[in-house]
Formats: sequence, C-alpha cells, structure tokens
Amino acid sequence: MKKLCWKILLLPLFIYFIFFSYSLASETETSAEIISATQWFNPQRINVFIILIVFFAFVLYFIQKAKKGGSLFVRRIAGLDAIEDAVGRATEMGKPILYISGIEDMDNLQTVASMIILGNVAEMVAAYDVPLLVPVCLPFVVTVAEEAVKQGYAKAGRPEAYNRDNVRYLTSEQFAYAAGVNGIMLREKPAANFMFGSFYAESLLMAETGLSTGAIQVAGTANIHQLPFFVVACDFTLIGEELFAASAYLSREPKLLGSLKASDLAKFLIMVMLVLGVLLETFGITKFTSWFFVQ
Amino acid sequence: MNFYERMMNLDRRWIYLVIGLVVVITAIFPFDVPLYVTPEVRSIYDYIESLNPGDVLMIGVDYAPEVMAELHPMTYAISRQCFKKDVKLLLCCLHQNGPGMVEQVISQVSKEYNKINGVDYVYLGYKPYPGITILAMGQNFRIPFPEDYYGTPLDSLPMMRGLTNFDNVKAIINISGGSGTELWINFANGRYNAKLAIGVTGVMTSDYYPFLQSGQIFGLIGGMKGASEYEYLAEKDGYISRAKNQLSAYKTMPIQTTSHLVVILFIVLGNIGFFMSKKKKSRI
Amino acid sequence: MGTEEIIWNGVAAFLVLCIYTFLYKDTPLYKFAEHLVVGVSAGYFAVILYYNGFVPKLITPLKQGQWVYIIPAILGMMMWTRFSKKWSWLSRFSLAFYIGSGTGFAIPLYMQNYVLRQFSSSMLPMGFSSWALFCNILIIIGVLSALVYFFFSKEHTGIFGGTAKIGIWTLMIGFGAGFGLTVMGRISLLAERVVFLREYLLELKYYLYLLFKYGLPL
Amino acid sequence: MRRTLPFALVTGVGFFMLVQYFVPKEEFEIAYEWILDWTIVIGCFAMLLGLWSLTRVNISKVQRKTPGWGYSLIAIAGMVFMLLVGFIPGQKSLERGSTFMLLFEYIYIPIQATMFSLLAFYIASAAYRAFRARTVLATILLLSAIIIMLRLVPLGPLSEINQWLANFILTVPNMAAKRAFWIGVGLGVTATSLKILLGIERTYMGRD
Repeated sequence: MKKLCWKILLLPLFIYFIFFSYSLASETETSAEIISATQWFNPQRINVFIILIVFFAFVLYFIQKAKKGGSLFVRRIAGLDAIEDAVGRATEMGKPILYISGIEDMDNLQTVASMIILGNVAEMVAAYDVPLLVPVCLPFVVTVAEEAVKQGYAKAGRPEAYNRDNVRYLTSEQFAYAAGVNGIMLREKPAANFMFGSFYAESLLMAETGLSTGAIQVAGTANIHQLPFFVVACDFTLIGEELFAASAYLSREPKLLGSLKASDLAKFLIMVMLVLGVLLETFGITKFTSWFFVQ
Repeated sequence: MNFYERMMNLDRRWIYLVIGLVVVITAIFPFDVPLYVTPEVRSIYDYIESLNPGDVLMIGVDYAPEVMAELHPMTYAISRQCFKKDVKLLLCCLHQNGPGMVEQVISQVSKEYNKINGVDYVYLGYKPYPGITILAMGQNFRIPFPEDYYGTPLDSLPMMRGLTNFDNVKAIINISGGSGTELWINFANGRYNAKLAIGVTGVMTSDYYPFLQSGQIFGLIGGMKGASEYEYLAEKDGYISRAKNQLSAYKTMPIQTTSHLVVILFIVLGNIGFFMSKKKKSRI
Repeated sequence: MGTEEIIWNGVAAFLVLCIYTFLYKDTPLYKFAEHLVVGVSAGYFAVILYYNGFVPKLITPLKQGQWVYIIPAILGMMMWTRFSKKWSWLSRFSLAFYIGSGTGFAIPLYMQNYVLRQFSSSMLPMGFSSWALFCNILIIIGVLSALVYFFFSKEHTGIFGGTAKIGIWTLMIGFGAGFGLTVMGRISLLAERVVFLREYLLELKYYLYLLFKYGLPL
Repeated sequence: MRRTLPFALVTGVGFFMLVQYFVPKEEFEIAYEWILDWTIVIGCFAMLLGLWSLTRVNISKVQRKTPGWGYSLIAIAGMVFMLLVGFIPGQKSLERGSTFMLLFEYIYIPIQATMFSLLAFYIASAAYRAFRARTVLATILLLSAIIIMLRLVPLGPLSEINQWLANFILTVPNMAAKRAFWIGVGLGVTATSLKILLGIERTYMGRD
C-alpha cells in the first residue's frame, strides 16, 4: 500500500519533468543566456536534472532489489567497527561516553547523518549503565538528539535508562561551545569520544583535549579542511562519504544498504564518463565536457 | 625509560611553552626575513611596474571584514604602487559587506598621494549579483553603475571619459575571499578576454593554480604569504615604507618563519626519537 | 585610552589569560571563563536571533499583513509542545518542515556543486608533450583511484585494493597539505593575541604613569 | 498519524524545494523565499528550548550541589544578564556602546579569539606527536605537511625547489584528492536526502 502511494506520488513528477525537459532541450543552446519568465523549466539545468533522474532510478532499483532479498555485500569500514569497541571499553571502565554532532543545524545533511549514528550508538550504550553525554550546539538539534537517544534506549529495551539531562544544549557560538565541550572532557573524563557531523576550526580543540584525557576517539566529517586534524588526533576517522554510509552500515537494513550500492554504481559511471571525457578533451572535442557545466 | 623514549613521550606542555616563547620573543624582537618571491606574485608586480602614468588599472574588491587580515594588505600595496606610479585606479565591490573595505583603503591611500576622486581614481560602489554585474560591466561600466559610490554620475567624472568597458583598462586585479573569483575568471576573462590576476585567501589558493597554468589569469597572490611577498617587493622599490607602518602582512613573517621552523624541528626530533628507540629495541 | 577603556580592556586581557591557563591544566580560572562565555554567548545568540530573525522574518511581515506568516508561527509554537509529554509529538511537524526543506534544498545543490562541477572540471586534456598535460594525467589517476577507495560494495583486495591504496595515499597527501597550510593561519591568531596583550600592557603603563604623575583620572 | 503526517510533510516540503530548483517561475521563487524565512522563524522558537535546556541542566547542578556548582551559577548569571541588557533597551541594545555590545566586545570576543588561538599550540603538539614515520600512510602525511610548511622558512636556493614541490603537491595530488572527495560527499548527501524524502530513513524522528 505504502509502496503504491510513493509510486503515485512520484510518477506524475517524473513524467512532468521528462516532458518539459524534452520540449526544452532543443532550446538549450539558443536561449542559454536569457530565461524567459514564462518557462516552466530552466533549460540550463537540464544536465543536473538528467543526472538526478538517473541517480534516483539507481537508488530506487537497488532498494527494490534489497527488499526482495538480493545479496548486498558491504566492505568493512574500520571507523564504524571501532564505535562498538569503544563503547565496549567505556562500559568496562564504567566511564561515560561523549557524543558530539558538529556545529551545524538540522538542515545540514551531515548533522542528520550524525543523528542517525547517535541513535545506533544509544542502542549500543543502553544495555550498560554508563551515561551517554550529548552536549549540543544548536537548539533544534537538541530536540532531534533527545528523540534519537530515547529511541535507541527504547530499541534496546531499556527506555527507563534514558536521562534527559545528558542531552543538553550548551551554546550556539562556535568557540564558546568548544570551551564547554573541553570542560566536559576534562571533568567527566569520558572513555570514548565520538565526533560525527559538520566541524570547523573547533575540531582540533576538541580532538586534542580528548586525546590528552586518554579517551578512544572516533570522528567523521565531510568537511575536508578539518579531516587532517581528525586524522592526526583520533584513533579512527570516517572520511567524507563514509559518514553517510554509516547509517546503512550500522543498521544493516537492506533498504538502506541499497542506496550504498546505488552510489557505487553512480561512482562507476562517473569514472567511465571521466575517462571518456578526458579522451575526448585530449582529441580536442569539448562538447562533452561543456555539457556538464552548470551556469 | 631511556632518553629517546622520554623524548618521544614529551609532555605536550613543553611544546606549548616553546611555541609560546618563540612567538612572544619574535614579536618583541622582529628581524628581516629574506623572502622567496614566487613567480605568480612577481608577474603581477612586474606588470604594474610596466604600466605608464595615466594608464587605468581596475581592482575588484570582494571581501568582508572576516578575511581582512589576509586581503587588505594586497589592496593597500597594489593601490599604493599604482598611485606612486601615477596609474589611475577604477574600483568596484561585489561583496555585500565589502563597500566599507574599499572606502577605507581608497580614502587613506588617496590622501597619502594627494590623489583626487574622479580624476585619479573612481570608486564605482557595490552591486549585488556579481555574475550579472561583471557581464554588464563588460558591455559598459555605466550599465550596472550609472553613478559612483558617492552618487556622482559617471559621465561627469573626468577619469571616466573614454573609459567604456574592460577593453579600456590595462588589467583587472580581483581580490576576493569567496566564490566571486570564479565569476571574474569565467566572465571577465572568459567572455570579454580581459587581462586578469587574482588575490585570494590562503585556503582558497590551491584551487586557483589550474587557472594560472591554463593562462586564464596572469598572476596569483595567495593569502598572508603572497601578500607579504608583494609587500616585500613593494618595499624594496620604495612604494611602501616600514617607517610609516605600511607593511602589515610582511610584519608577521618573522613570527611565521620562526614558529614554522620550531614545528618542523619538533617533527624531526620526534622522528629521531622514534627511530632511535626502535633501533635500541631491535638490538635487544 | 580613557579610564573606561582601560578597565574594559583589562577585563578582556584577564579573560585571555584565564583561557591560556588551560594549556597548563584545567584551572579554576579556565572554568570561570568557560562558564561565563557559555552563558554570555547563549544569551547573546538568543538576543541577536530575536532582533535579526524573529523581528524581520515574523513580526514585520505580520504587521504588513502577510498572514501567510502565521504558518511558521504555528510551526514554531509546536516546538514548544516539547515541554509537555502528551503533546510533544506535535513538535515533529516543525522538525519535519525544517528537515524537509534542508534535504530538498541539498539534493540539486550538492549534485551541481559537488558532483557535476568536480567531475566536469576533472575532464582535462592529457598528454606527454608538456608538463601541464602530464600533470593532468596524474590528476586523473588520483581522482579515479581515490574514487575507488570510496567504493563500499567490494572488498579492497587484488588490483582493486591496490588502486584503493593509491587512492588513500592521494587523500593523505591532500590532508598533509591541508595541515601544513593551516599552521600559518593559526600562528597568526596567536600572534594577534600576543600583540593585543602587549599593546594593552603598554597602554596600561602609560595610563599609570600619567595617573601617578598628575593624579588625573583621564 | 503521529508519524505518518510529519513524514508526509518532510516529503512535501522536500520535493517542493527540489522542484523549485528547476522551475524559473516567480511564484516558485516567492514560495522558496517563504520557506527559507520560515525555517529561520522556527529556529527562533526553538531557541527557547535551548535556553531552557541550558538553564535546567545548570540549575539541577546547583540544586544537587554537584562539585563545581558555583560555575553553573556563573553560566546562568551570564545568560540572564545578557538577555536582560539585550531585551530591556529594545533594538537600541545593538548599537555600539550599549552594555550589551560592550559585554559582547570585551567578554565574548576576547574569549572566542583566545580559544581560537589555542589552536596554534595544539597544531604544534599534534604535529609533534602524530607526524612520525610509523607507516607508509603516516610518512606520506608527514612529508606532504613538511614540504608545505617549509615554504615559510627561507632556505636559500633550496627555496625554489621546495616551492616547486609545494606547488606540485597543491595542484596535483591535493587537487585530485579534493575532487574525488567532493564527488563522494555529493553522492552521499544526495542518496541520504533521497532516503529521507522517500521515508526510507526515518530514525531521526523518534518513536511513539
């Protein structure tokens, strides 16, 4: 039933777009400069549109396949396996676990991915009697983090172990937040620090302080400028896309794993097109490359 | 624990102490750093050197106060060099928080060299939508900027006589802390073939080298390092002077040099300790 | 500097030193500064959000009669249902709106700026006739092998694993470069603080000199 | 209903934001601006939750007299005072010279800048500790960082060679790494967003 709903919802959208993109594709070259206000489709963005459609098709196809029980192998991601070990060690030592979700709001997909990982971490922690501390930088994220932790505890069958004071708002200002987190690291001495999400200059402030307290640290971000610091100061680091793969990897749900396959297939296609584009460029044919440029 | 092992597990606070001391001492007793000037900075400098009095150079200033420390020295040094050589300046700003930056530079530097607004320089002001503005300027400066920053119609400014579009300026230098640079490259250089060079922040620098290689820009000043190279050149030729406190990027170079040296030394020491203690272990 | 400025800057200089004690260990001075800044910045953020967000984006439009802005007001109020156990599920609507807009916005944006742009600008002509062309070959090899590293559905073994290894090497060179580039900016920040403290001390010395010599509260 | 309706809202708003990117219609533009404005408004309402959370945690520390409860008092006092001097004078509090701005300028800014400058120390100690040639990967990281850092050290004629090497690193491997990285992130974000829009990923919303 639900499936049908989705299809009904999506189908007209797709048809609508394909229709318009066809009718306007011919105009792409002539009217590239001025977009008339009466148009229903921006012809300059046809390339984004087509690639999105292809990618969506991949995702939907693999999710369907996964539902039917096709085999979906996913390689080991060391950083994600390390989460479980770190939780284990913290519980052995009876020390708290610290979870930091970056300094951006819920409209950033890295924060969303981080919240999904938080749910999984909460589920692992729930079985033991160690606190899961989640100091948060933005009020909106507090709400989501509370829900994620609550849900994790409930999934593990221990909803009563959830303590509301452990998920707390600190402040929304970057370095004031970092100062607060450093304080928590030094005073509550967590045995494991998890840092997943969108980080900026505060990354090294937290990671170095965490290291000095001897905690196991696992970090992950898609902000490339901060990755060097996580790499040098943390035991395990999730690099870029690995952060987004985490939700599928940790939950092992076939539906979610399907999207990993889709993104792999997309990468493969990109590599093929890249080689093709390079060869064409080498022989002086630039039409192919310029099709991908977005104004 | 032998010496090498102790060296390897040095308390971090010793490192903090050394870094702190080095920065404080160099700040109190600065010295001259012989600077290697990269060709991409030199080419901008030499190009401006080759201009004749009366030529017009355009500077696009697209940055906000956050990146002022890195980019302001570039704007200052270039405008001082131009004014001293009696090269005229045309300035514009395509960053919403930038208009004040330009105003600060031009009002100060014009006073230093007794240059007159409208005769020796024109400040066009700020317009949103940088891409469209650059395209329009390529047609005619008067399309996006009918008046200058101070509200005077462009046609009543003596300097603007015969100055229609990018074809009439010798070169454009874009100093930017954001994505505006790409628009200048794509539109001013790509569409109108203007001679373009850029100054960007340190983090952005590596993204723009390919444009240098492909010849779309003829020079690149990257971050504090590039700015101090430029100041170094300009000081040598007497365009700016230390006595008047006109070197702001180069002034920090001694601190940078000593602290970088210390960090590298620490890394080397750490590795010596690492290899020596490994050697000892394998001997046992 | 006048008396007032000397005092305010003195407060600032004191707080700077408080923070620096953290380098030695977690001192009471650091704890003081830390808690102070957490409180002050939370208050600051709330006030700024009110004047720069709430007033222009809600109150002004409502005053102008744009009644459609009732919707965000309702959605916002729904956030407050979190104070009650029974009604807290209503806050999901506000969450849904927020997350929905963020994700929908992200899809084309990321496709355009991250996927399309990066991969189209990697399509470079290659060859052995010039250094630039040869560099292009290396760039393409780097991009391809780093992409291989990000494959999730295949174990990193054999040729595939070898390519992935080149990929992770490429990434590591990039990270090393990123680290090296950042050192400069961070040192500048420290230098700027040192200059601040030094200038304050000089000002203070001068102020005290005047004070003792002439007894003038400036 | 408690879950289905919110998910429908995610899908609806999300697909609208997706579609408006392709449609150059004025009506879409207006609706898009609305949505952006509205998210800001919702964020303002959420701020109260944040302040409440901060107050609650700190008050409970004071009540339970946990070690260091005095500091919690400082945090609460700082926040309350800031709110008072911010709201009582009205919009005037944002002008230069008001108590609100003075506190911002002489308490918040110096602490923030100093926290930021701690990174100079941390980056040095991180380099000392982490940059050891233990493995191939660590060696690569170390060499690349040192070459870039050496640009700032005058080495006489060697400077030119080092500059060339640094430029090579920045423009070739660094560029390749960035490109592949962003492509991966782009795909990851798009796939995750799509899963959220289609309601396949719904753990972020909690349970009944």
